[in-house]
Amino acid sequence: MRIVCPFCGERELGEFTYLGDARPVRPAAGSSEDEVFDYVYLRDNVAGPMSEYWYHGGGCRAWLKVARNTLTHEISSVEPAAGVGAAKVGA
Amino acid sequence: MAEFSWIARSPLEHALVVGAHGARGTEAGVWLTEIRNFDLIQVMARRGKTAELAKAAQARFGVAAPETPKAVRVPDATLIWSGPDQFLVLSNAGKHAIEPLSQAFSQSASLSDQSHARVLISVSGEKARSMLAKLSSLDLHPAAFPVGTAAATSVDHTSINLWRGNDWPDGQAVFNLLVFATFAGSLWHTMLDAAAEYGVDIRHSEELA
Amino acid sequence: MKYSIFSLARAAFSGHKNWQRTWRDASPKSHYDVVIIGGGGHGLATAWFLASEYGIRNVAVLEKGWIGSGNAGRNTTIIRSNYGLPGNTGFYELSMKLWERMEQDLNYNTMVSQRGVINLYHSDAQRDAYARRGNTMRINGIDAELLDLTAVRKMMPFLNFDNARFPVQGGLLQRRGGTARHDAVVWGYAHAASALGVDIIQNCEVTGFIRDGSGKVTGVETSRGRIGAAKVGMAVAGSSSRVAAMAGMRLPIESHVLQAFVSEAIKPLIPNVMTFGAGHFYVSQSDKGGLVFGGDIDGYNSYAQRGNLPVMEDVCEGGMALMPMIGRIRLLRQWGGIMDMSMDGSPIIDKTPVDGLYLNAGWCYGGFKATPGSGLVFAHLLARDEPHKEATRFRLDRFRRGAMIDEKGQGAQPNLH
Amino acid sequence: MVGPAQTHRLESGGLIDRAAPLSFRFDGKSFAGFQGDTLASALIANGVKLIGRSFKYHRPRGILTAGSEEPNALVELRSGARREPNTKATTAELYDGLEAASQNRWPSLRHDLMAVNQLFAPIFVAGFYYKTFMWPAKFWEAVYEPAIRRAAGLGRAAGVADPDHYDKAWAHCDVLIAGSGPAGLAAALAAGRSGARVILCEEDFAFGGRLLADGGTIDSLPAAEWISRTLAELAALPDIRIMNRTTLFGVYDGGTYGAIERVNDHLPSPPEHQVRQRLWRIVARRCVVAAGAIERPIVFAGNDTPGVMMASAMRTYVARYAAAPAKRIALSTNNADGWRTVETALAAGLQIAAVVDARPDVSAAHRALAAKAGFPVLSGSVNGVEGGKAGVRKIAISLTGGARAEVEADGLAVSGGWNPAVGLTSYHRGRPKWQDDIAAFVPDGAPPGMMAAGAANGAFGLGDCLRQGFAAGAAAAQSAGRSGNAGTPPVADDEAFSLTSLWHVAGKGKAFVDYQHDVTASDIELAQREGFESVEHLKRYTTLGMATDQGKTSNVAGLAIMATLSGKSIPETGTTIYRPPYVPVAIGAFAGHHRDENFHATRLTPSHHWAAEQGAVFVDTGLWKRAQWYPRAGEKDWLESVTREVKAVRSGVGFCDVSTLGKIDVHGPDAGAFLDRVYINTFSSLAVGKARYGLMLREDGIVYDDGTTSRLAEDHYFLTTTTAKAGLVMQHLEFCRQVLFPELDVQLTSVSDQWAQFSIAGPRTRDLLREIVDPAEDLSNEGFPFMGAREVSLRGGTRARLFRISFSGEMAFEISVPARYGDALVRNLMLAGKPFGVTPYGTEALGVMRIEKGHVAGPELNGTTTAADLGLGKMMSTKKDFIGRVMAGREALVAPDRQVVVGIKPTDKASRLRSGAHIIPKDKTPGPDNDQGYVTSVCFSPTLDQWIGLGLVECGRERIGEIVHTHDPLRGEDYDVELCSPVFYDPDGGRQRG
Repeated sequence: MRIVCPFCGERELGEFTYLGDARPVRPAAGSSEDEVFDYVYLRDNVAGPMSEYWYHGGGCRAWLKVARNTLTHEISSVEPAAGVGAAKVGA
Repeated sequence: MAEFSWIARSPLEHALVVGAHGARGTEAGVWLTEIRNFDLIQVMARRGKTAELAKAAQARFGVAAPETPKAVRVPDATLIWSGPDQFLVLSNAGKHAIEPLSQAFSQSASLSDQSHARVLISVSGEKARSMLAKLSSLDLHPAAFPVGTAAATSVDHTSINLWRGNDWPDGQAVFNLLVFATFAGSLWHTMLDAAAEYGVDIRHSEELA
Repeated sequence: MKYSIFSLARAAFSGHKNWQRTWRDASPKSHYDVVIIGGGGHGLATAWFLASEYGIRNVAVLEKGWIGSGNAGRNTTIIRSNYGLPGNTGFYELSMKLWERMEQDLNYNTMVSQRGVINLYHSDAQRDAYARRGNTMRINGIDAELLDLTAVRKMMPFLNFDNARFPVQGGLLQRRGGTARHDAVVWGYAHAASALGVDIIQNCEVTGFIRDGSGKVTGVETSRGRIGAAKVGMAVAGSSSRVAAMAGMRLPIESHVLQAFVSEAIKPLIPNVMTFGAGHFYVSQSDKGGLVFGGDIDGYNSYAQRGNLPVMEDVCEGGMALMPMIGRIRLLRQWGGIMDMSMDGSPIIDKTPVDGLYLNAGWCYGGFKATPGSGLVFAHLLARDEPHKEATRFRLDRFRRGAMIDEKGQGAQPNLH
Repeated sequence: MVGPAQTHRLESGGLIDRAAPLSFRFDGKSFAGFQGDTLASALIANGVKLIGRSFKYHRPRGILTAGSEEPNALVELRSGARREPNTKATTAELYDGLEAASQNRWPSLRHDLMAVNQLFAPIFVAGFYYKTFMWPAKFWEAVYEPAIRRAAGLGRAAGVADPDHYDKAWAHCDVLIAGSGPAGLAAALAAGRSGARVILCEEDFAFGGRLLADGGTIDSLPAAEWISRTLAELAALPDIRIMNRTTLFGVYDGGTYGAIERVNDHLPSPPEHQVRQRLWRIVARRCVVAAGAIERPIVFAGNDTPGVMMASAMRTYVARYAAAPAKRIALSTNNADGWRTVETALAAGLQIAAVVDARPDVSAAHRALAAKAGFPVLSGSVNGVEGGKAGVRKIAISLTGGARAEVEADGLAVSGGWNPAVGLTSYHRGRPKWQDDIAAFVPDGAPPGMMAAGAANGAFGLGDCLRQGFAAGAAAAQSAGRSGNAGTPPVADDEAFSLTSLWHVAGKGKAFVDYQHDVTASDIELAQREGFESVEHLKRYTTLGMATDQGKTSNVAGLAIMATLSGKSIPETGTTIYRPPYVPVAIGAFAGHHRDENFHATRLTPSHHWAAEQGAVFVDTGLWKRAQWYPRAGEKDWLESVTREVKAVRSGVGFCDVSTLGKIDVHGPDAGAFLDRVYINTFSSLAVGKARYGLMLREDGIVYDDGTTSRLAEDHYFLTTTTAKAGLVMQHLEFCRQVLFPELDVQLTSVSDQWAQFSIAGPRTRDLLREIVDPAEDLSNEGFPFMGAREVSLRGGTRARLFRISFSGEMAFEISVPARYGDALVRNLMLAGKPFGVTPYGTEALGVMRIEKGHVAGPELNGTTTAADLGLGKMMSTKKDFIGRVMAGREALVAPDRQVVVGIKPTDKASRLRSGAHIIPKDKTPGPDNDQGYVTSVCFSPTLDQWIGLGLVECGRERIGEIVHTHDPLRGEDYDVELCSPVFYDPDGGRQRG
């Protein structure tokens, strides 16, 4: 598999580390145990297009949101996680 | 009271043996040079400070900091892109060491001294690309990786920064690698193994190319 | 037809024209007491135990392709009961004991070969972790030995002892562990279950659940029509989340690809099953002569049933680091299976919140070795509506309660288990 | 010894170099051949027909093919540590001094006693072993299995370390081409002329594919001339890499391909500094598969007799190698292409015994040829072969209409049609589709970016191959963005191809489908009878297609026979899944450089070389080498050295390299707020110049990592991690920064390699430091109190960071200097510390002191313990959100009966403790119900003069003082121990604060 890092360009799989489903959002402080449980433990485990977190640890150290099909491994888009490129916020 | 000496020792001091290595008979296909004694500062923009950082870099170096994977040469330093919102400043003689740079970027960036964290190796020679193809998954073809291209990448599961410096006068490409100091000895042996079939010329230098 | 050397010799005289189907090719009936989704080892074993142990013979096993086409037919055939945590230890030993009598139980030679499983260690910390695990085994009445370097060297003189990056220091040995012929396990259960009246229905894909007004599951929709059932059991590891989704459930499971490899056949070289403690590699040699080996999962969610190069290289690097003698042996085939990776690395066998629907899932790396045990405890659950005593910790709500069974200590990140 | 003459070498012709004679040995006998031969062609030239024995029945086998699809002619090549079992003689290039031996026979190839298996053949049918060997149960491992294992397997592996080297490399291109036959070369021309970066891989050592044997005319040139002209044109293009001896074996995600280059397999051993083989990972925008087709056998009785050969192989040996597999040849064919063998043989002066053609219509031209050469053309099919070890003698024919005929011949060429090589195009589970006119599967559903051309795509005419190859090359270049002028395609005529399906001819005797695994047509019948009708069941039950030839010659015939038996069409029956690699690939090549000491990288600490000079014993900790202890002359074991080191620290001063800890600079205005969210305790309130111990949880509430963090400036913290988790914590913190809390203005940098860090500990620490640190720095308890942290100057001007933290329980500092000064620092510490008896200590002494002090480490932070389990529950802030806070509150994680950290000491001071022993209540018989925990860490405590340990014990904290039992059946050691406070040493902490 090769992932097009939005910063570095197309790179080989070995430079990246996988985390998992990027859809669940960490519940805000004060959320219930059930909400946090759902976030930490339950997965849609999609067979098909999935949004997931990958870390370009062997490259620019950006966390990426990768849209990838779990049936074909085809990648349709890659974008930085929210906090990457924060230097440009408000600029 | 004892007299102390504070000699800086390169992490490659033991691994690097100046001279010829590997296949003999013809001219060495690969030249490996460790460049010792440099300042290397990581500059990371703070949140929302891109414009200020650009201004500060312009003021300090006369050029904009690289925002894409490039290495930009100025007379007394090289600015090497190392990731989104960050770059490395490579220089020597202390002018762009951590303290002066901290002042220059105090409003716009966080700085971290990496001068001792890395080893700088320059690879050139006719077989430099063939040898690097055994280590790096990057496409180093001149069309894909022209002079001034930089990459944050990995070799042997270890992060490195790689950029192509100016060619030698004879047209040979020069690839510069910044590798983590504690991995350097091990990686050096891997590089020698990769290069051995081409014949290697090994040296070290105090001069930044 | 009873299988034996005598029946085989008799058949030889008639040119083997009299053999019958190994299992009946059944067509679906309209209703069963129990429908099991998934014609892999676990599903078929469950059916056989339902019929043989619990007297429930009106059972159908529904397989969307050919039986054994999932992970039962793609694993590295290792059996062992060297688990260290309460819940796993007893369960896998139950399974081990069933392996030891499987051939006689089923009248089918599944080639259970107790040639020993050794986990090599390369550091004091690993040794201590294995000691803890081995002692757990012994306390539970399971065989385990802690070997030092001398003993390992004697048993496997071909390992790299001289210039290894991570020298072998010893190993945890379970002599009763070993291998079994994976396909034969599937066929053996099919053979025996079919003989007891179980319907094995291939090319029958479940497309939905039939629910009554109260939400109870009363059957399944399939590519071969509606099939009613008093109870429905899922044994579809690799596809658990997809099938569960048809009943509106989300599971603490991710699907990941695990690759396996086999070399060309060579004369006997490796006597036992070995795992390399300093890299991702485990190996045994099949009776046919191929080295069967594997490593870790590829590490990202996948249903693609194929692997990728980096892990393949990683596994071969581990193999060469451990045994530099295999350098010239050629890798013949690679393939990938889809694993149910659960959030703590241990399986789930439980009733679901949906009445009438029962779950057997989340096997991670342990699925093949669990086959007979899984069949027995799942049959027990289906028959008695309460967990078998060796499966009381495999509950679905254990994650909610915080009672994880996490052998690797990696937490809720399935790709690290 | 001078070997026999090359009795079957033709006097002229061939692509061998007669000026370069080579000698070689097969089964100990010397033979001669030429440069350009394969082992197979050289054996043929010497009249050798018997090459090996089959897997199950040990039937004599010869050479069937001339390529990597060979099922029969497998040998052990080379000797000693370089012995390569199962090597195909058909692909092994001849070199001078080559040694090969037949395999799977005893005592010799001609007289193989295992051939007795043929007598049991009626019992040894497919799957017989599933039905027997079950009684008595113990006999499987004791008797049956060992016998089966010895009998099974083919060649013998060397059994000792492979002496050769391998490496791996990456390559990148626009267009990757598999195969250098007419389609491949045409594709390369088109792509290259268009300006594309091209890589062409050819499995053979010579380029040209079937052209090498079949010749032909292209662009009005003889094939050989066209090949060299084309290669020259390609060589002149700027970005074309042409690789021979290189097989493209797999396609992986994202346009990554695997190829194996046999760099030096054509030599006795690789030259110095060179590798044997190289694994290529090729990244290609587009791939043209021009891998050709594989001719398939017809299944009939005796079709495995030596001398029965694929028709294309037979003419390859004659035309390319000038070696005659037989002198009087019969042909059995069902298609027009088989006739080429007749033409080639006649041209070489060989005799044709007969052609048996299954087609209703043989062309007039072929009939005329037969008439001219004077051999019969029989309509029908071969249904039996007479012969044996010495080869074919007679061929039995079933004529159309039912009559029988016999023909005498010493060789039988067989052509059952051609199967396009659909492997590469099917590895992503694309299912090839059936094409009726050629009765073969052709590619369908190829992976993205891949297309097939030429024979690999079912095009069997030369002109068609060139057109398809050229068009594919041009299209591939274009879609990779190269739009140069491809010029005109090479031109050749198309031969007519006609075929009548013929898979299996009934007859008396064994008719082989899978030669290597001895799978016969009747095995397939049996499998069908027993319900193994699915092709995957068929494969698994009979082992059809699972041998080293990967079913290249057998799979399609097998499923065609199954289709007939089950009354289905071939496409309905379907194929098994195609799986890489396309040819078997040496495991060593996949490992490359990463073996022995190079398996993984090695990390060295800044003081490594100094420690090595001191004779330190090193331990592997992850990738690190760390000094474990520093033995001194006269010390009898490690324990004595470690005990000395501990005592020296506790009574004087010692130092230890702790540079392996992960070190992270946390910068930015929100750095404190950030740390508050990732640690269970609070850091925003930490004063500048102070350090604090912190504990991190995973989101599931379990402890992740610990370490000290210091505040060096308002907006700058310096965080340390454990050695084991350094990289993972960095990744986790980046996740928190970039994904979870993007609103915080914080920057992270790993500075692990920037700083050499040493722990200096013991009552005389301050005395030593005063020698090193600039006298202006205040190191007094007031000026630099416990948990202080600040930058200082060292004598000589070097800047350093000093942290007053203690892992040993002693008065201690950690000192950091830029890493290149680490070596100088240890030497200076030794110099300055001489008057105080300064003692370097290793990780063992470090561990002893942390256990004496009750600090938790790796064995306790095992991924299943909570903060409370470790006795650190009070650190959990209740005033803020942090990672893991909510899940840590789940019922089972706060249950009162959890196993928690306690101290353990034997009641008898002479007893030794061991990690991994379990805790059983005193006077209870060990069992699962009273297994209450285990010993996590142990050491011999010089301070207490006995073994002590830490353990995780059920309700441990409430049971302090209780005597329990450590149970260690693995090592047969059981002791009474007392549960105690984990802090064995200086419980009120006076020493570290003093």
